[in-house]
Amino acid sequence: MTVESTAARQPRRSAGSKAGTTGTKAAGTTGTKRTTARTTARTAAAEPELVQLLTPEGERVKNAEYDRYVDGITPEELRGLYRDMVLTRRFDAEATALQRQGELGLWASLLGQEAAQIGSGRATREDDYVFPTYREHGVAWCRGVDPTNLLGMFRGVNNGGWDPNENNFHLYTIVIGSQALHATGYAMGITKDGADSAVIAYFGDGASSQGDVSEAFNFAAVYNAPVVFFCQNNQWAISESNEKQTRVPLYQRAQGFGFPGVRVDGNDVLASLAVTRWALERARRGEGPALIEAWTYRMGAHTTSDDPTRYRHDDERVAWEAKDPILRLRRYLESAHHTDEGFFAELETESEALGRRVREAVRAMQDPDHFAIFENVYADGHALVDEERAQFAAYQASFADVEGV
Amino acid sequence: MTVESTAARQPRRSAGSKAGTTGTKAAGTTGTKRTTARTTARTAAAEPELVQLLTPEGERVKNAEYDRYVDGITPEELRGLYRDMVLTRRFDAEATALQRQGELGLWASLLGQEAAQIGSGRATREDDYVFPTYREHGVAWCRGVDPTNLLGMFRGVNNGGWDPNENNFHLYTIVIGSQALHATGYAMGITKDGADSAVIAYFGDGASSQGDVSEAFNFAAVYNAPVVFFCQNNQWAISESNEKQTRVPLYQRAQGFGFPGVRVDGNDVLASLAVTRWALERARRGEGPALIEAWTYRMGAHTTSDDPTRYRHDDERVAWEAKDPILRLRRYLESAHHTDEGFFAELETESEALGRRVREAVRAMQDPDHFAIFENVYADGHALVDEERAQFAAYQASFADVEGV
Amino acid sequence: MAADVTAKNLPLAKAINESLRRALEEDPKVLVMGEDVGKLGGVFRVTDGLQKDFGEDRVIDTPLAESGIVGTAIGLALRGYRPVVEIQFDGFVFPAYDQIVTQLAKMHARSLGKVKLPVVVRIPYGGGIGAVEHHSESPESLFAHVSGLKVVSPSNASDAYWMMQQAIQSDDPVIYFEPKRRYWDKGEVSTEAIPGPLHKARVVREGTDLTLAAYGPMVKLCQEVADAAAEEGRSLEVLDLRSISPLDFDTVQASVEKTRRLVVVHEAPVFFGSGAEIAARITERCFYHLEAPVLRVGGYHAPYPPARLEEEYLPGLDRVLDAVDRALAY
Amino acid sequence: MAADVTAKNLPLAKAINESLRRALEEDPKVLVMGEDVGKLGGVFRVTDGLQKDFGEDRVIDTPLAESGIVGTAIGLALRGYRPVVEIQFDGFVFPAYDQIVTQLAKMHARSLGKVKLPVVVRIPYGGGIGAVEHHSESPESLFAHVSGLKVVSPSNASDAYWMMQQAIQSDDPVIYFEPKRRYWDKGEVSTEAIPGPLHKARVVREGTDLTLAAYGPMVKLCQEVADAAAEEGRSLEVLDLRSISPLDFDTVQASVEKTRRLVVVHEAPVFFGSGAEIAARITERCFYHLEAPVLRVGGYHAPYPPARLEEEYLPGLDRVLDAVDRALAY
Ligand SMILES: Cc1ncc(C[n+]2csc(CCOP(=O)(O)OP(=O)(O)O)c2C)c(N)n1
Ligand SMILES: Cc1ncc(C[n+]2csc(CCOP(=O)(O)OP(=O)(O)O)c2C)c(N)n1
Ligand SMILES: [Mg+2]
Ligand SMILES: [Mg+2]
Repeated sequence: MTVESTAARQPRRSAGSKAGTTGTKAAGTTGTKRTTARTTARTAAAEPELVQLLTPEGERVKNAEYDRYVDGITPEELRGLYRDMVLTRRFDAEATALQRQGELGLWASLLGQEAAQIGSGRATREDDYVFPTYREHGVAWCRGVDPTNLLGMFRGVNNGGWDPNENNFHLYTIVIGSQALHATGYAMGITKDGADSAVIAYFGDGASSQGDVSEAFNFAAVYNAPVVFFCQNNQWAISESNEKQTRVPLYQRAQGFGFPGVRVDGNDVLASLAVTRWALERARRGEGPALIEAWTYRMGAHTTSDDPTRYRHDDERVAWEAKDPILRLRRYLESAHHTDEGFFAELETESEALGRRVREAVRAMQDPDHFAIFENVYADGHALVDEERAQFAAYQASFADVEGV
Repeated sequence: MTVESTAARQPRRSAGSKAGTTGTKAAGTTGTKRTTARTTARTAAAEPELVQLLTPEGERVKNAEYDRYVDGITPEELRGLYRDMVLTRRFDAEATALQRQGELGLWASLLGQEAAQIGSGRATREDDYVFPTYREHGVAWCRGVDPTNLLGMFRGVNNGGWDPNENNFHLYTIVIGSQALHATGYAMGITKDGADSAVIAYFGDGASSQGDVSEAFNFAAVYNAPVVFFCQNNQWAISESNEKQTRVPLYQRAQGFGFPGVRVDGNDVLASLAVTRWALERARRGEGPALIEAWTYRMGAHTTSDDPTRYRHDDERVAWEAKDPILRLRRYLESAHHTDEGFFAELETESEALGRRVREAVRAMQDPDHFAIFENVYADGHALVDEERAQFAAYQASFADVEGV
Repeated sequence: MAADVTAKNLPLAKAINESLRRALEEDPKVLVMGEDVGKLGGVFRVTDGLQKDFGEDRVIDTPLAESGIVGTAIGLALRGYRPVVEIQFDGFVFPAYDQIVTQLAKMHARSLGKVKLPVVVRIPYGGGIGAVEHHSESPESLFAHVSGLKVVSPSNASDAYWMMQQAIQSDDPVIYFEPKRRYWDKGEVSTEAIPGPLHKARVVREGTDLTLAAYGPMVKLCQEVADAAAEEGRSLEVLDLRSISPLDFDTVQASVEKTRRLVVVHEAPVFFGSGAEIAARITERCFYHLEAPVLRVGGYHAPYPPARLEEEYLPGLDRVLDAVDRALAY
Repeated sequence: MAADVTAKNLPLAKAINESLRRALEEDPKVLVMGEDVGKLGGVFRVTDGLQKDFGEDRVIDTPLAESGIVGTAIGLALRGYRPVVEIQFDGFVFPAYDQIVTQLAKMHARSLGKVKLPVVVRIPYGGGIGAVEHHSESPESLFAHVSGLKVVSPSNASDAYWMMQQAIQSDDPVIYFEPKRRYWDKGEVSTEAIPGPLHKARVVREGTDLTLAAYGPMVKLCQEVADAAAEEGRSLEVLDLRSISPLDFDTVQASVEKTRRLVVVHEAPVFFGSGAEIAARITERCFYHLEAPVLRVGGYHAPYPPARLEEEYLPGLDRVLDAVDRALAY
């Protein structure tokens, strides 16, 4: 199965790109009696510039500030980014399919956000630490977390199926925004240790409204913590569009806390890589936090439980498909002659194998032992847990007796 | 007792003013291993301009933007502002004294913050609504709340001794930052009603760190709510100075949420009045929220329980005394010949009378009836409260029996 | 009772929807607020269609910030509104906990009765739907312990409808726990009925040997338990408590004085759960009547487990029957 | 016991201070964080002098944001630190409640044991000091109900010292409730002693007629009650529970099997309070031993009142004696 065929799950039109209009957001109205003033206020705010290195057509555009972060990139590395994105999308599609087949209880697809995740994920160093939300399957991939490990919580066999310290990739966090503070605290610890690694905290556009995220911004600024806040603005927080969450572009939030914010084209893997490298490097140099807003789009539903047709028009998705992150890099690779047919064919095989492996791994996943309920509630044990475990065992045993009769 | 004699509770030196250096804040260090980079980042941020209309010497300086908000001010109004500040300080000193005499359990003095509070309080219209912290005795005065009502909670006879709707002055809120959200919600209600009043929410520099305050900023921006956030930056949150709370000047926080922020000389009553009028008027016109940071100083202890000598040098207070809000207006009034000796003498008498009245009112305050514990827990009653009240009554009665024997 | 021509057969979620609709219609001060309550109609469709009919001004999609939602609802209530706020799932109420506990619950007392905060906080709660972490919890104890709040939980469509009407009409803040796994269960709702008091328990089924007390999602289970026990010749009385604060101890006491045995069932962990309070108080009230200690069946002192384990974690027919057997064995 | 030459006579607050100092000295990973814990040494001076001696890097004045404090402490713990965070007063823990309940409490289980969060949350709690609103509350039930947390409260200087040592050494998050009105009470602290287990209750005074169980600030009161009762010829056993989660029911059970009567005393409201759990469980364990129902003395279902009423609100000598009389009258 090729990239294209994976993507074909979503109808795709070849309508020409709307030429870099990603930064333009229509002014919203609130339904209050004061829409006039409101609209004025909104329109007055200058619309942000996106950092973009690859156009939707796959053309490499110059950027005085950020080029240097990807100048030395080799064709092989570029193919690597492409491969990462393709395999991530393949994995994601497989998980969506597995949910439909009843193998998973839920899936939160990253479809459309591959460039933001692979670009930023590949910018991290081994000793950096990543704090994801629940949608960073592409970042997990970059960190070397086995994709099948991500599926446990969606299958309902655990609440986090990997050791965060093995790949410096923290568990998925579902309570929106909480992990921004954990990331900041972790980064404060790096400073205390005198180490020169950095932390990256992922969250969504909706999450930006949570008090915890603002508190994290402030702690990070006050302690000059080496943490990069990476906000994937995928335009939607379930059914709520951006203007329900914020009056002005999110990257501007940072300034009020005393650190820089940048909006990057989140469908441009090269730009995402460059901007994240910039932010991580300055964090490692001791220059403190930065906020990156990756302007991207959630092409699928919020999760498999969601029905986006209730709140958004299909044209929107169609327009974003023209800016597809994978297509864009493919065009660039092809025009730069960085690839041959062999590459795509091999990747197709690899992709197919990954899909098979994921399917098989999920189907082989055992339900946890019932006693797992009582495991790991405490590190040092707890008398009541012991008592309840024993009662549970006796109760379970009583059935065995009955069945034994 | 004159203003001066009230103020004389604090040693006062006639050292010449440090000529408008209020805006300059030394860069702090964090004790991390990265102080160099940190200091750089701090120093790089431009130091803010204060809006000032009266210099510490009492000279009226021009301000192209804000003059218009006080252009029409009459000598009588100016004397009124002076009177407000003097009486507020007198009340505050009396309360501090009453605490020392054991009549109050605690007092949170506003000494030094009179201009910020009277200036902003006098900018409010009758139908505006005020959400204070626990230190807005001057604003309460402007709203017509009887000062003796403020003392109940500090004496320990109630948790709020006035009807908020009588003067559109909400109860004091002790949980830091909570009221910012109440103010925002109230302002959203004003919009829904199609009314053209506004809301002002007070909070401190420390409070700016609370998630609730950031959430309030965001809700206010998103709903374009007519609310003015008035942050009295009195330099200290108990023992923590500004740089423990924020990396950059607080008024800048607003911008990241999409509304304007202004720093005003909070020891300049005229500037505080002008800037608050500007903010309230634009809110009433439907132009949404604004943040005012009033740059001022808490001259006394955090509360009567606090010992500021443990964390700050006396020179700091001494330097700020040169910028005393009352002295400054007095100098201006005198140089402009807006007052005569009679005015000051009369005010002295009035001030003395207020002090007496407050003393007497406090001493006359009865302890609440024991059954007050059970009153007003619910509006519509609650079976358990009724049951416990009855048990309490029976228990109390059992002593009466014993004593009756 | 005569057949009620106005009765409709509605799923519990739809009953709440209709109750909200009626409140929005009858009182212009009623607002509905929360994440995704607008166009989406909430993740469970409880607010379906309301924004379309009442506008964005009254059915408000809020920013993703629970403290902000409850905090601004308090402000709106101070302005005279009656907000009904939705918390998307049980596990997401905690960012709002400070506003609920220190502000919403205490404002009436703090103001000596001058200020009323008629805010309803809707929380879909409980497990049994195979969800991921934070989506299956039962935190009602954490609210019942806090004075100034009222805490209720309907078990069926009719109660869901009427208790919501009454919660909105109440001048006190009401935490309204919705048994999410019963959202799709249908029941008769008469929109013309005259409902009983909001905080009164109901005898769902009369019995003589033992009382089962429950609320919300566990009432149905207890009815099934009573059916099963009946087959074994045991007559169980089932109480639907309906309200957790206040809790109608009189009805429980009357039942226990008759049956002399009590088992309390809830999904929340047993430790410091509702069952503890009921056991303590009923033991005090019925000390000489009880033939057995009050037994409790509920969740374990462990985080709500991943979905594949929830059946073992949740009280089920067998576990409740086991407790019934143990109580009857005294 | 032989006189301990290393014993010092310390106020409870100072005992905690010395315990923190020792932990900071012995383990470079221990941190102290909170509002005003630095130069000021905390509003109760519990952290007095620590920043001076260990630097701003280890004794950290934080921004005024409780969720931020606990949230970053979690991050620091993930990095290998052992933060001891201070919440300035009981009533101000609620902004951090979400981080405590959904993150701190659950991370170990969520990670299948891979991640440990050895965070201590210090909370000065309880009333009796004439304070304003939010400064006198006893929210321990709200933490005990939550699995993944341990909840303790010392009643005297020696326990304060040693339980803090053990809390810091624990790999689990510990909510450490400090009885603020006992901060100034002095007691012998032997810094060389070998302490008993953190979660074990202690028989403070032996007796035969009735057991009084308490923790934190109420232990001293119960000892006074026992004194007063002794004058009337009644022999009360007094238990210092020390730990609320886990709760040492074995020790309570052993005592009640002997005395056959139990009164539980705490400052927190009775409704859904610790007394409920103790009453429910002990009644179950000692059903045939109890001569009277377990009685509870605690706060009312009302907000902690203004200072001038707190004496009426708080359990006092007479109210506990009244409960003792009632229990003995069965
Ligand atoms: C505290 C909290 N409130 C509500 C939810 C329910 N919820 C899950 S995802 C989501 C929207 C998140 O939007 P965004 O931050 O933009 O991230 P995205 O899902 O778009 O990646 C909501 C409301 C939650 N998980 N946590
Ligand atoms: C949520 C919360 N945390 C802690 C406190 C304790 N506290 C009371 S006042 C204060 C400092 C407030 O500083 P600031 O906001 O600058 O206001 P100021 O007192 O200087 O006017 C603190 C930490 C509180 N009241 N509420
Ligand atoms: Mg989003
Ligand atoms: Mg301050």
